[in-house]
Amino acid sequence: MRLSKTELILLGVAVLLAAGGFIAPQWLVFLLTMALAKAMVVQGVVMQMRAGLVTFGQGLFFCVGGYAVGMSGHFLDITDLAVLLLIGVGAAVLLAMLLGLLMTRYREIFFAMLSLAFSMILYGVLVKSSALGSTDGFNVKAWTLFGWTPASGQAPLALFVIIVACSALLAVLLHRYSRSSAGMMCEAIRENEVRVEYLGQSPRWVLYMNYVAAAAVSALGGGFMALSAGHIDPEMAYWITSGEFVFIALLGGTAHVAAPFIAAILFAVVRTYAIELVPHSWQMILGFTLLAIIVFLPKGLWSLFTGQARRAKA
Amino acid sequence: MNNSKKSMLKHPLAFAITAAGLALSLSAGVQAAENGKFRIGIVTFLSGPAAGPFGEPSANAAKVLVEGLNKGQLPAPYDKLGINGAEIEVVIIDEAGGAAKQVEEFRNLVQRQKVDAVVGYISSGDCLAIAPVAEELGAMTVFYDCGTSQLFKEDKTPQYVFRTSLDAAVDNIGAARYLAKVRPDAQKVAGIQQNYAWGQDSWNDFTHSMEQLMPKAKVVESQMPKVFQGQYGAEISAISVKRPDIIHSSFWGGDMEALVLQANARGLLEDATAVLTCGESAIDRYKDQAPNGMIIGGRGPFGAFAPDNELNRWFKDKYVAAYKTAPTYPASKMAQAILGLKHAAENAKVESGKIPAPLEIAKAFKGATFESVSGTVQMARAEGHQAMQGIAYGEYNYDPASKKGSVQNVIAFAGECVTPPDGTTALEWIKAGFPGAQCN
Amino acid sequence: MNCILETKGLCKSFGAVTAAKDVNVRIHKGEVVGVIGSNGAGKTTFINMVTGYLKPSSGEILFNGQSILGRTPRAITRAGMARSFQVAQLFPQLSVLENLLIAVSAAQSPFPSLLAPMRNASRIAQADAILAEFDISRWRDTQVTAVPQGVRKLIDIAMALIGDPQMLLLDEPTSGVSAEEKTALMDTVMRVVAQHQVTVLFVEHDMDVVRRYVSRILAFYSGEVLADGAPEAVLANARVQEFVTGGPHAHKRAAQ
Amino acid sequence: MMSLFAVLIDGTIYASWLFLVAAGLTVIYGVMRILNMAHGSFYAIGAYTAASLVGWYFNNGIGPVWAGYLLMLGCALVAGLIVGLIIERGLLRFMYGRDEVLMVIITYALLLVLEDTMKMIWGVNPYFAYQPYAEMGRSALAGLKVSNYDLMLVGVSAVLGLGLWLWLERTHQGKVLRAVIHDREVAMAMGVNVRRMFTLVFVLGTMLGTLAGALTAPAISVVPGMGVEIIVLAFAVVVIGGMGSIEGAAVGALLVGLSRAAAVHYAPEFELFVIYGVMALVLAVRPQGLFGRVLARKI
Repeated sequence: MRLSKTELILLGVAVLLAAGGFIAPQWLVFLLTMALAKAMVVQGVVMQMRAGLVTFGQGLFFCVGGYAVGMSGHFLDITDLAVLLLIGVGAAVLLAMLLGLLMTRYREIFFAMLSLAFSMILYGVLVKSSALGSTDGFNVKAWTLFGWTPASGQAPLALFVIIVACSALLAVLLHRYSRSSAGMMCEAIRENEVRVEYLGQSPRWVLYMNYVAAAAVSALGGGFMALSAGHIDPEMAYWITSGEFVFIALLGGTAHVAAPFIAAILFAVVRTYAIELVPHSWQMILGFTLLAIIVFLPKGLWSLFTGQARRAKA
Repeated sequence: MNNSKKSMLKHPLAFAITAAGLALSLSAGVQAAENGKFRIGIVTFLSGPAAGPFGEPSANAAKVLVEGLNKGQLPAPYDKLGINGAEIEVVIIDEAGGAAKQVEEFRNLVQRQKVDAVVGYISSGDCLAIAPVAEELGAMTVFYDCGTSQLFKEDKTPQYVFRTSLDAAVDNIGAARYLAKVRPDAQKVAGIQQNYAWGQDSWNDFTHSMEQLMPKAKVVESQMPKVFQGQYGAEISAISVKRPDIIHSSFWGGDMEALVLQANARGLLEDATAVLTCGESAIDRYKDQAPNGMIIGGRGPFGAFAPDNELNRWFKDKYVAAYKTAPTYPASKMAQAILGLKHAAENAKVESGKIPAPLEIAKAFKGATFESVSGTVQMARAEGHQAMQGIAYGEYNYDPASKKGSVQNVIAFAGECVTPPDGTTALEWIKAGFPGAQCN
Repeated sequence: MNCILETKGLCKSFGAVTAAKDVNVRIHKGEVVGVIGSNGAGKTTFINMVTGYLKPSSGEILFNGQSILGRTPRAITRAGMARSFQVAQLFPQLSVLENLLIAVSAAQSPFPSLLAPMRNASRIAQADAILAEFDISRWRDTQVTAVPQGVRKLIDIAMALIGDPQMLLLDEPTSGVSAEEKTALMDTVMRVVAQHQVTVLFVEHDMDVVRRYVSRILAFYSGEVLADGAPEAVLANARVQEFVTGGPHAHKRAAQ
Repeated sequence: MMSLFAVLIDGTIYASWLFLVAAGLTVIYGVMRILNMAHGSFYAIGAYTAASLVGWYFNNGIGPVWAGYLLMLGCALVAGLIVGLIIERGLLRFMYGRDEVLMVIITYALLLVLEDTMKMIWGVNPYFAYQPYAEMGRSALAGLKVSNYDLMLVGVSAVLGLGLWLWLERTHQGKVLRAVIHDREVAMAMGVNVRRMFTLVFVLGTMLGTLAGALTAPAISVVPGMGVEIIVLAFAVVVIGGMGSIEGAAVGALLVGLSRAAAVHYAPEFELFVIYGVMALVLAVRPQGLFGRVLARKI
């Protein structure tokens, strides 16, 4: 398989980032791990945004991924990271295949609200499940990888390297997806669904595929979140969590596969300092940031880097 | 635009990543300096519905106490400046945002802010998530409020994690014991809890305790409205039609105040006696909207139930002077956690002015007995990591002349009477009929 | 059998408004049929029904002798009947080439591939070829929002043609285009369409334009087919003159 | 029998409250196509304004009781007017014409900002202005004790709903508004000042939000975050009823209110799902909501 220049850069950055993990302070390594996990969920949001759909319920698959990982550890005694993540993704794909049948009938605000409703139903179910710790959630067991158990204190760094590798792979795949016929068809649907239909293509089928794929990607993020934070709770499915994903997606924009990663990292850095410096009004800072982006950078931070070029091209 | 002629560096992706990398390395460079001060990370709710009733009094208590400690104003045995002679510096963090975020912020506190200890956490979920991280990082951590029974069941061999607040089971065992003394004839019991772990666990502990202590009383209704719902009309009707004698609720904060107001306005609290395990936190706000005789608790000997000792008088005076209102139980609990930490650090046997290492503090904290605003605290459970204290309940009484609420008919139960022993969970202990309980 | 499209007793009403009343039409392979009628006469409704966008209240539609009633627009497109739109239906945020590439890709498979890039040499060649046919190659890399109205109409038709349909329905191909450009635009369209050997049915207001290209005219009035036949015969029809063209010389007056 | 009666009473009371909360949301969406996430914040602003002023009024015995009610309503309307004008004139009018979903996100940002602004103004301590609630006393309806204040809410809600409906359906201004709803461009071409209509409607929606907050304040303890809690609830009601429809919001509120009351009485464990369950069910059958209109795209 031949790699394009963009893909080479993505892989190169990943190698640098993973290497940087060995010299960076531990808190930064952890912050980046969490940011990358979130970025995966945001990728799911962005995939749907490219098709013109805004979901206020991507937390659903984030949560399913996380809980599948946590529950497999608890009830099935599975500790292998790869198996756990696969179970998480598999669970989300199954659910998405079912919900997708209904969801693909809806557009615009109705899609947003229905996705929110499903996410909140899962939240309600989890809150009711005292066996799963209700709102307190439960701790996720320590992971192993192909029989190897990371030494105490080394797990965060090891997980960081793994998530960087997965992110790089995901970035390459998503980059290809965004340029594939299916990916472009999503943009076409956003632009003009009737025309797509009259080209002989089924918009619902494309959206369905996209919905399921986005769910899988988001669940992967949820699984990583569970493994890195070591704890899961129903908050993952709460609509405010989903709102945050939309926030980060807008922050980065949909122009490039790297944008959600960069936006998620930036968001994590801004938020952690906002919480520390202005603990009483960090939400306000986030709000103003979001407004500023919508007003000045309607295509997200990415337009800072390419805006001029693209406009000139147009 | 001809892409192929661009050099690698001019590629927008490379440009973006370079920019992001620069920002990151800048942020990584910003680190707290080691300044010889004893740095404490305080984590409590600064936003959301828990901020008013819990977060703000807690943060205020920390400020009052730390200021007093840094000036050496506290009565003995806490008259030493700061902690072990080192000035205390506080970093306050908002607890809102869920457990995963709190784990991240906890790591930031320990690894970036280089705090010497973390005191905080109201939410049980947060405590559960933080405990293994604290153990992993070897960070001295004191939980001051969360009540989950799961904490030391999960963290089986705790080293750095301590809890100076009581297990939530204590609240409900205490409530049942109080009822058995003051309302032994009650026949019908109803409950209304917030629909989340706290409410579900509280109701479970309470009903099982009642089965043991008042076997004749039957549960006639159980309502679990959504947390922060605010409107309880339907729930109040549903409880009213069952005509209960006792209504148990573990509601807290705004929800509790709204429930009392609405239930009282509809006459429910005249026909039935309410038992509010967190009722004390609004004692200054009920005025005449709560009936006299309503049973309230303060989650331990805190707030209005705190004993009248020199330490508590000092704390109350300072708190009232600073914030024009008496400290409620969350404030007392925060003070207790910081005092426990100071006690341990100063008994860690390092020379004055030096900051002991976490392990040294932990060794001194384990099994310690220290004085607090709530009287003497024994770290007597979970192998010396969990505080054991008594609990008190009393009846609300409003004096229209002074427009002040107070508690009457206070009955205190000793720690040994309401706290499950090590090696058994609260629920097992309750179901077994409280074996080994020593009650006065 | 050279009848490609046949409708039998097609009816459609929107509440109290009747948009189609007992429409019976037979179109033969290779014909170029013009549809005329004033606004609201049911021309677009006819196209919408035939292509599956609207479901007729009653009646039957046969394409190549097979019923296509109740099929989706995409199924009908795949069966070989494509259409263009009154207002060009494009993907405005994408470039002209990308618009056509999407059409090429859609024509190739109903299941778009997930990882293989859409831009490949054969697709680009196909898109470039059709752009050249319509003589709009110079707009290839421009975003659609920056393309003039007339060119958009051509792109719209090009996208319909890419799937090699047997029949093409053009809904007012010259609407929104200035009077001077109309003839040139229609000449281009008809030239390409002829090369592709497609049966064409088009809706048009300008009688001069209609007369220039068609072999047959359908005149609609208030949901009914008023007249159907050779252009001269239909235009000479008294009822057509009264209800559609507005008198024997109306169109000439309008043109001046 | 008793509990069936109680379900009806409780359900109606809850529904009337839901309608109050949702009315402003649906009016703004109906005309402006803005699904206003900050609506909950308007509700909270109304509650805080009323609770702080009413508390001050009664605690200091400023004047007669009836004037306290007027103060409660008046201050909420003024607060709504000011906040609505600032937000519409200062921010939203620069955003018109943007994508519907982007408007949701703009109002989400607004919500974040308003939440902290409220914290700065009122702090985090609860406000407890119970006097208007307690003063009214209670009645016994067939053995069920009901707060008169709650019964009054039903009346207020009905009057408000009827008023809004009459305004939209029967007045000239209402007709103009419906023209804007139906086709913005045509309305503009007909000489309707759409901008002014937008300002009017947004301020009206804001005032409905603050009014709902003020009317709720005496029955609850006003705390930070209360606005965030009701947004999803209000959304659900509006989506069930059909977005932008007043009668839809009323029916949606009744549906949710009654099903919730029934759940509380007969199956308390399902109470948490009722709202989303009803919403998912209605949307599955009627994607546009009960009173929503489907606008087929013209091609």
